[in-house]
Amino acid sequence: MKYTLKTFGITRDILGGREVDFEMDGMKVSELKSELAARFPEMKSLNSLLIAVNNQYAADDLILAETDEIALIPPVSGG
Amino acid sequence: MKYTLKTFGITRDILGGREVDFEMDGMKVSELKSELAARFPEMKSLNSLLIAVNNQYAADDLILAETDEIALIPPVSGG
Amino acid sequence: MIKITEKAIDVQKVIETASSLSAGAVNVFVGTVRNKSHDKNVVWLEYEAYEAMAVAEIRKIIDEAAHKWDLLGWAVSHRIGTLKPGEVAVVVAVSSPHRKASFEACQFIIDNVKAKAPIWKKEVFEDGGEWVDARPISASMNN
Amino acid sequence: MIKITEKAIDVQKVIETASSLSAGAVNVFVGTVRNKSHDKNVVWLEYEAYEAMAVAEIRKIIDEAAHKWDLLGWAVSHRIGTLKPGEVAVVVAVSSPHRKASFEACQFIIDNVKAKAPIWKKEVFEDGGEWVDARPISASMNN
Repeated sequence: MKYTLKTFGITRDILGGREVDFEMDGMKVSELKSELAARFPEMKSLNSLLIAVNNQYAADDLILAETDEIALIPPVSGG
Repeated sequence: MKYTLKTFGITRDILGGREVDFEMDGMKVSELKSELAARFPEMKSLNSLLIAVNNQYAADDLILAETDEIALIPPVSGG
Repeated sequence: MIKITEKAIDVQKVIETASSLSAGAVNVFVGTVRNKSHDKNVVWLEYEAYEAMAVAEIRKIIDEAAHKWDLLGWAVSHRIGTLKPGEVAVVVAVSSPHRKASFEACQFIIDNVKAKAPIWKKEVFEDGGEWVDARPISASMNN
Repeated sequence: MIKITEKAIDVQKVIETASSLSAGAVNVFVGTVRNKSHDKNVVWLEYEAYEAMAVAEIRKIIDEAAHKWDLLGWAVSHRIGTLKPGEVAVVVAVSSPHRKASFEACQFIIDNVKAKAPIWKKEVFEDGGEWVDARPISASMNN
């Protein structure tokens, strides 16, 4: 499957792009997270990583569609 | 003794003046309070009455001097 | 800055006075005139203050707050005179390195200003006026 | 009103948006850029937001606050882009009939905005920049 990942904050520095194409076999949010950690070891140094799908925080077992808006949410620090 | 009383809020309506001369024999804050209640019975309807002497809230046993700045402080309601 | 004033309060200016370059948090309380009180329409409010003493009392309150919390800046401005509904009667602003302290200190200051500062307001309704909290509610409602 | 903006925030306007003629109390939190962080001089801050989602998350937080407290008005404005020390990064304002609710609701909103809204800041020091809270402190301090 081929997904497009929106990146923010430190994840943009790590993945090197505002929108990054990402191919993998898995379809679950949990699989996306492990694939990211495998391909970008620096991701493991983050305090946390959430995945947002279509503007909502997503649970680990959510199934991703190629058309979903998928975003990497490193620890937030607004305010 | 002859004192000058500054009045505020409802005490001004009751005593009828911004600064009111007040003669009495007593010299204590407590005596001033009872004299006020005796001469202006409406004073008894207030939720509270404090006396300020020289810009400080005064205790009941404080002795008043004729030169003191004496103010009647009915329940405050700022803000 | 402690100010008792007959002029309209510039909220932005009060906030700027309380701000500090080393403070990340400013909490501000703005007290405004409500258009209703006890279900009656408020036409206007009359505020009066025993000015010298009010400033002294507010200063004591600020000193106490500065002792309890890490304050980097503060400002209190209270209006007196005739105020219409919607107008600003009081502004308290405090800044501190962290936001929790700014909330707590600001609430402490406004609570104490309302309880202790010699300032009074008279609510003027269509059918007459009344000094707020001067008498028990049952008595004042019969006026 | 919920606003994510690159322009300087007009605090007075945010307060007016949150005010209501039937509210006696407005509480306002103003978050500003500090000139120091971890004892180092902050040259500037970079804020970025996942805008659509940030607005949606803030709306959820407001809905939750409006459910808990009697709110008559509210406004949240968050700045993004490059900010210098002293500049306003975020303003939360809420109005309610009584002051206690205004303090509690405002604190609830800013606490949750900071914890949940997808907004990030990078502190830029004289010797480089760092995304705040992204990594454990020990790791980030060694950078």
